[in-house]
Amino acid sequence: MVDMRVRIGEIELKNPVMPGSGTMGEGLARVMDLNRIGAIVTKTITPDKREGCVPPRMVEYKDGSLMAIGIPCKGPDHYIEEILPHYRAYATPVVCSVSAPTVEAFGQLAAKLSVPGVSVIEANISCPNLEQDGKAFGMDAEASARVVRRIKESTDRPVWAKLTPNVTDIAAIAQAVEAAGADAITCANGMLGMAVDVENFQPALGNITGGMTGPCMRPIILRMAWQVARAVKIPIIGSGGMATARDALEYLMVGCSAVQIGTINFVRPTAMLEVIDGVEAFCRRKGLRAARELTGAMVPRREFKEQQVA
Amino acid sequence: MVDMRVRIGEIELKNPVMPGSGTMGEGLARVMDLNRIGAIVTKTITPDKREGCVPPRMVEYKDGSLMAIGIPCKGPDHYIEEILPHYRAYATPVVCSVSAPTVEAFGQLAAKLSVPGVSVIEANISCPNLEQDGKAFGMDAEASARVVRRIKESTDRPVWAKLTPNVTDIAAIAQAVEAAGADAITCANGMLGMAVDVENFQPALGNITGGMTGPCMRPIILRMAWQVARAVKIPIIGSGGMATARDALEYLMVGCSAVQIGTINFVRPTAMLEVIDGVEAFCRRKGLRAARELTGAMVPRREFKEQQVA
Amino acid sequence: MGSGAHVNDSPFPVAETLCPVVANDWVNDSYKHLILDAAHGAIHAEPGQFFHLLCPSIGENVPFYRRPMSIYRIDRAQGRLEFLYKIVGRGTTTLAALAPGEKLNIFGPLGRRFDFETRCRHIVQVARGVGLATLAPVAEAAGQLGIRTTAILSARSPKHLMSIEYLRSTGAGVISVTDSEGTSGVEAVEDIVRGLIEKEGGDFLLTCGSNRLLQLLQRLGREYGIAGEVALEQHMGCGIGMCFACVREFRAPGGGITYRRVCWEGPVFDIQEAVSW
Amino acid sequence: MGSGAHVNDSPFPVAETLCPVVANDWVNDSYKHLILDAAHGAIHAEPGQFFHLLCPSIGENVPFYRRPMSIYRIDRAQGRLEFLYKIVGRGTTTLAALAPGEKLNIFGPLGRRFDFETRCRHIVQVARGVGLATLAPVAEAAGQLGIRTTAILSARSPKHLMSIEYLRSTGAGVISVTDSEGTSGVEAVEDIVRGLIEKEGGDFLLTCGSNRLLQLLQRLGREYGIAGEVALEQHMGCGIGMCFACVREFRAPGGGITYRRVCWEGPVFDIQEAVSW
Ligand SMILES: Cc1cc2nc3c(=O)[nH]c(=O)nc-3n(C[C@H](O)[C@H](O)[C@H](O)COP(=O)(O)OP(=O)(O)OC[C@H]3O[C@@H](n4cnc5c(N)ncnc54)[C@H](O)[C@@H]3O)c2cc1C
Ligand SMILES: Cc1cc2nc3c(=O)[nH]c(=O)nc-3n(C[C@H](O)[C@H](O)[C@H](O)COP(=O)(O)OP(=O)(O)OC[C@H]3O[C@@H](n4cnc5c(N)ncnc54)[C@H](O)[C@@H]3O)c2cc1C
Ligand SMILES: Cc1cc2nc3c(=O)[nH]c(=O)nc-3n(C[C@H](O)[C@H](O)[C@H](O)COP(=O)(O)O)c2cc1C
Ligand SMILES: Cc1cc2nc3c(=O)[nH]c(=O)nc-3n(C[C@H](O)[C@H](O)[C@H](O)COP(=O)(O)O)c2cc1C
Ligand code: FES
Ligand code: FES
Repeated sequence: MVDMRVRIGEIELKNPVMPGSGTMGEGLARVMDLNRIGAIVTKTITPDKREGCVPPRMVEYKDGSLMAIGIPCKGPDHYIEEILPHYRAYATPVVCSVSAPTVEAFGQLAAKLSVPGVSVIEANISCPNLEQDGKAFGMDAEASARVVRRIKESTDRPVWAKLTPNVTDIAAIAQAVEAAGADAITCANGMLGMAVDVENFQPALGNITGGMTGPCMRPIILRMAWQVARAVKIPIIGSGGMATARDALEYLMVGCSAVQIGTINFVRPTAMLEVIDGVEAFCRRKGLRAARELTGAMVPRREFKEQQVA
Repeated sequence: MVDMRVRIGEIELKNPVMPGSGTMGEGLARVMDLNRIGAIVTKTITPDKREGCVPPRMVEYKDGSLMAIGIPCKGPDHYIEEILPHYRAYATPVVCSVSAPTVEAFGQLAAKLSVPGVSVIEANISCPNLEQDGKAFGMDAEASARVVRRIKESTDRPVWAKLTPNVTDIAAIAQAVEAAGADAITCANGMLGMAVDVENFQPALGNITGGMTGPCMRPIILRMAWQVARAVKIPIIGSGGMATARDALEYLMVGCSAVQIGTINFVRPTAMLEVIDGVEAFCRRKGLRAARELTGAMVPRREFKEQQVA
Repeated sequence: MGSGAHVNDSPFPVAETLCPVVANDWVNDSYKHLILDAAHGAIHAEPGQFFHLLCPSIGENVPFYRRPMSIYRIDRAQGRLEFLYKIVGRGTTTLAALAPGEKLNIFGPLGRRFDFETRCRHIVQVARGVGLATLAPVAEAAGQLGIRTTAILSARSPKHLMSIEYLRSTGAGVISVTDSEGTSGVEAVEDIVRGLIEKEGGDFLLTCGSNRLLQLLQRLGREYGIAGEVALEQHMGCGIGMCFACVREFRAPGGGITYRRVCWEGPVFDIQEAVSW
Repeated sequence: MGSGAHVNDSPFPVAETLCPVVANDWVNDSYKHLILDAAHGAIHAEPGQFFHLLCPSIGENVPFYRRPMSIYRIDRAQGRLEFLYKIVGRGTTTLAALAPGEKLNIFGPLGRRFDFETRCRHIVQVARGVGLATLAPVAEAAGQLGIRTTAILSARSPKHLMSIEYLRSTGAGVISVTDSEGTSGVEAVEDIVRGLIEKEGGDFLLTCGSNRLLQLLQRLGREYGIAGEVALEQHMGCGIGMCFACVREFRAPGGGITYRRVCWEGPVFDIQEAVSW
């Protein structure tokens, strides 16, 4: 038996696998048992109601996609009354992702959403579509820290800061949110991209730019998770391009304590279960007693010696 | 007849298609006629001799790859004596890519390499492998500007600044190098990534991190080229993830004057010829008389109305 | 957040199923008819719902997401699901390459079904192109309930007409109109629909696949005060309401415009709420 | 920057060619023998060179780069190129799925050929596993020049031995050693090679595919003062010297270690310069 539990600050998850915000929904409960995953992460909530980006909202590539969804949201009251109840049937902790246009609004929203049934507040300081040209709080260490500090003041829930990858030095942002009191770091959101509909000489997305996610982004975000892991002491939740257990193992080995599975849920709706089972099987095969032993298990390259008969 | 010529500052290219530095070599002359491409861009030269990164040097993905080559280099004398002569047989201008550890060394190297047969100096301020943790000149606007200013002092050749994509605000870096006198901007180099050999709990690359390139990176770098195009007046040469003429058209339409084809040369060695022919055919089909009309031809989305019979 | 996805006894009404291909034959030069063996699941589908198909990767055609396809026919007796699809791009190209015996990963059933059973006595459906695949199963279901169906099929030319026999076998009346014969203009179709409403008791309008036909039926529906539904398409990511990629504009109940997810609130919508495109 | 790639009269000695598959049959449980029709190009290849194969994408197996494969046999009379390959991963898996009549995009010929013609009278080659595919054409070419070849083939068990008949048909002597029979140990092979050098005039050593065999032959080569070559493998990007992905360590002429590109300065290298791994 492999002990699959992991601890993210003060909360314990039954296993290290959860969805990325905005990549699961109530629909998933029709496909699988939400008690099996480590946490339920809900789509980002904003203080105001929004319809989201003008369609078209997606461009597909061979190994990932560009989505410009924006954050369609019916506001915090609707979340508390209509969305949270869907997850009350499960023992799985709910991570509530929040975003707001000002530091103050972040604080008020987090306070409002610290209701029974919400175990963690994840601060989405990284959504690339809401701010002009993709600029976001998460692009600036000081602004990121201020958001985290304000949320910490307004809630007793653990606060995870979800970083944007669209930065020069993600380790510096990570250190800033750690100093501001973040309980964990989610690394990272989608990367800002764009596409052109060349036939019509126009942007392919209604919003012009969108978030690039999916397996092809894994090498980039994995590198960032590794950089963050070397820079901070708080737990890290990797998020970017995982499709299989093997991919999740990469994130755990560079120093993550848990992982968020995103885009691949859209293609293989039970991908999270495959990742959980695969990580457990890997531990068994390698003789590890607990999944948490994987965190940071990467070691420098050994001189490789092939075993061969003459 | 489509006029395929494009002008990059003071030099004119017979068409807008050239290789990315480090993605062509003398070997390509055994496969195709180098007179057909817009320019020959040679692999980055450093002042000193270097062997490059410890193998393994590559990890392959479905739609791109992670390479940690470093800059194996036999120094500027070897370049002048052994490499340049290979290209003397062609009428195609040679763009000489340079990199150095200090601003001063950049200047001296550019001076040394401003020999007959070199038409342009491309300053590779972006190579992610040489500096610790991927930090490079190109991550800082002021450092980037200083490199360009120093090279401009030391050569009468046009200077192209090749940016790194590993930054928060590529437009700011672009403005800095424009102000410093760059004649054009190449946007951009590979993005820093990494991979783990999970079976062996070790980094998959000898160098741990490498440059992620190939088609899957196109949406990200294309977005950056668009941001740069809106920020500067000097010509932009797009570089990132192009495999087909359609892909090159995306870069031209967001505002690039020319394009560099990189990784795909390794898979389809005559890819550049297909891009040239494809761009020409597109112009013909759309009734454009000159390829340069494509530059910045993207317009806001039109309200889309389907033409349908009942 | 209504969902019409059929709920059965199993705890998970929506599932991935690996279905052997029974047949995958050409219907004309651009459409194929796919028959899957779904005896062990996925058969609890209803007209208007769709499945999200994991089209294989072959050569340059590497479809990342699944592809939505309406159920063309549900053959519960034989445990078969049928699809009628047009080859248009990457995914449908590799779908077309499937040979009998190979397996296809399908996810579903998904989306909201047509809701006509208790609402009408004579369905008038007008379909063009792929729309036909979506509307066809309504005729069969209606027939079993003793509800009359008249299907007006619109196509480029007579050889592009499909499923006339199948529709007739369900008891539906079939009227075909084509561009090449000059019978498919909006005015001509309008005359036919008015006739069916005024003289044949047509009291429910269904359409799919053509913007002009949607506009026509919206106008006639308002004029005669009869209800109807439309099945819409949009590019999809997840197919199950999670990604919000598949939204289209709708008239909000309180006025103004709102976005709804085709995969979750649809693909079947009230005909008057749909905004024509 | 030497290149042994064969230069012919065409302006472009290296090319992409679409070759119809003539046969692609199993040789044993993990190797296949691929025969391509290359009558209209790509036939100017020499032993030791390789082609870079664009393996198709099928399902989850989407190989991005080409895959290097040594020429196993060049049949100029019939205009055919043959490869012998082991199925190990993504690319070789989809290669194995190719059926006769399908076409394969190959790029080459690439790399430096074996250079033995004027240097020896009796080649002793020791191959293990895939190495065999690389060394086999030397026997045929040597035979035509009247140079004697003795091939020592090492494998896990007798049923893993391949190409014995083909090698014999070229006039080569064949000695097989296997793990299961306990005859493949380094000491046993050493005895055989010493015998061939001391008693049979063996004066050129070739190897491919095994580190221990390389070390053995380096030692014997130094001891007896006889030359030799080794064909090496490394993961490749371009295959034509541009990307520097395929480097391995070598003893630099002036001492110390240097990296050389297997695709460009190799894959055939002087046996003493190679650093065993
Ligand atoms: C609910 C629903 C039911 C459908 N039922 C049928 C049917 O029964 N028969 C049929 O032939 N077609 C049907 N379609 C359309 C079908 O999904 C598309 O033709 C198909 O996805 C095209 O995929 P492709 O890879 O071949 O085309 P590509 O153009 O290569 O696809 C690129 C992307 O665009 C999407 N796309 C392209 N056209 C459409 C479209 N019309 N609708 C939605 N997404 C599209 C693809 O899914 C993919 O994400 C239906 C669509 C929806 C939304
Ligand atoms: C010059 C040369 C000649 C070769 N000749 C033969 C031959 O005649 N017969 C034969 O069976 N094999 C030969 N090989 C090895 C063959 O190239 C690999 O087995 C093959 O590339 C594996 O591809 P894959 O996608 O099936 O494996 P995967 O493991 O899925 O490949 C992943 C990556 O690793 C590379 N790779 C894996 N193993 C090797 C290897 N041993 N050498 C080089 N790259 C590798 C692949 O090319 C790919 O880039 C040769 C290699 C070289 C360099
Ligand atoms: C359609 C879509 C919607 C998303 N919405 C949100 C969101 O609302 N809030 C958020 O923090 N991240 C959002 N994300 C980012 C994901 O949670 C995840 O961090 C990202 O997709 C990277 O992981 P992946 O490559 O596995 O998808 C969204 C991603 C996608 C694809
Ligand atoms: C193997 C390899 C080596 C490269 N070497 C250099 C280099 O020496 N100097 C440089 O400026 N860019 C170098 N690049 C970056 C390319 O020139 C190009 O900017 C990048 O690969 C993005 O384009 P692509 O996606 O088309 O490959 C290299 C890229 C690759 C893949
Ligand atoms: S396709 Fe994801 S919400 Fe509809
Ligand atoms: S494979 Fe590119 S240099 Fe050898």
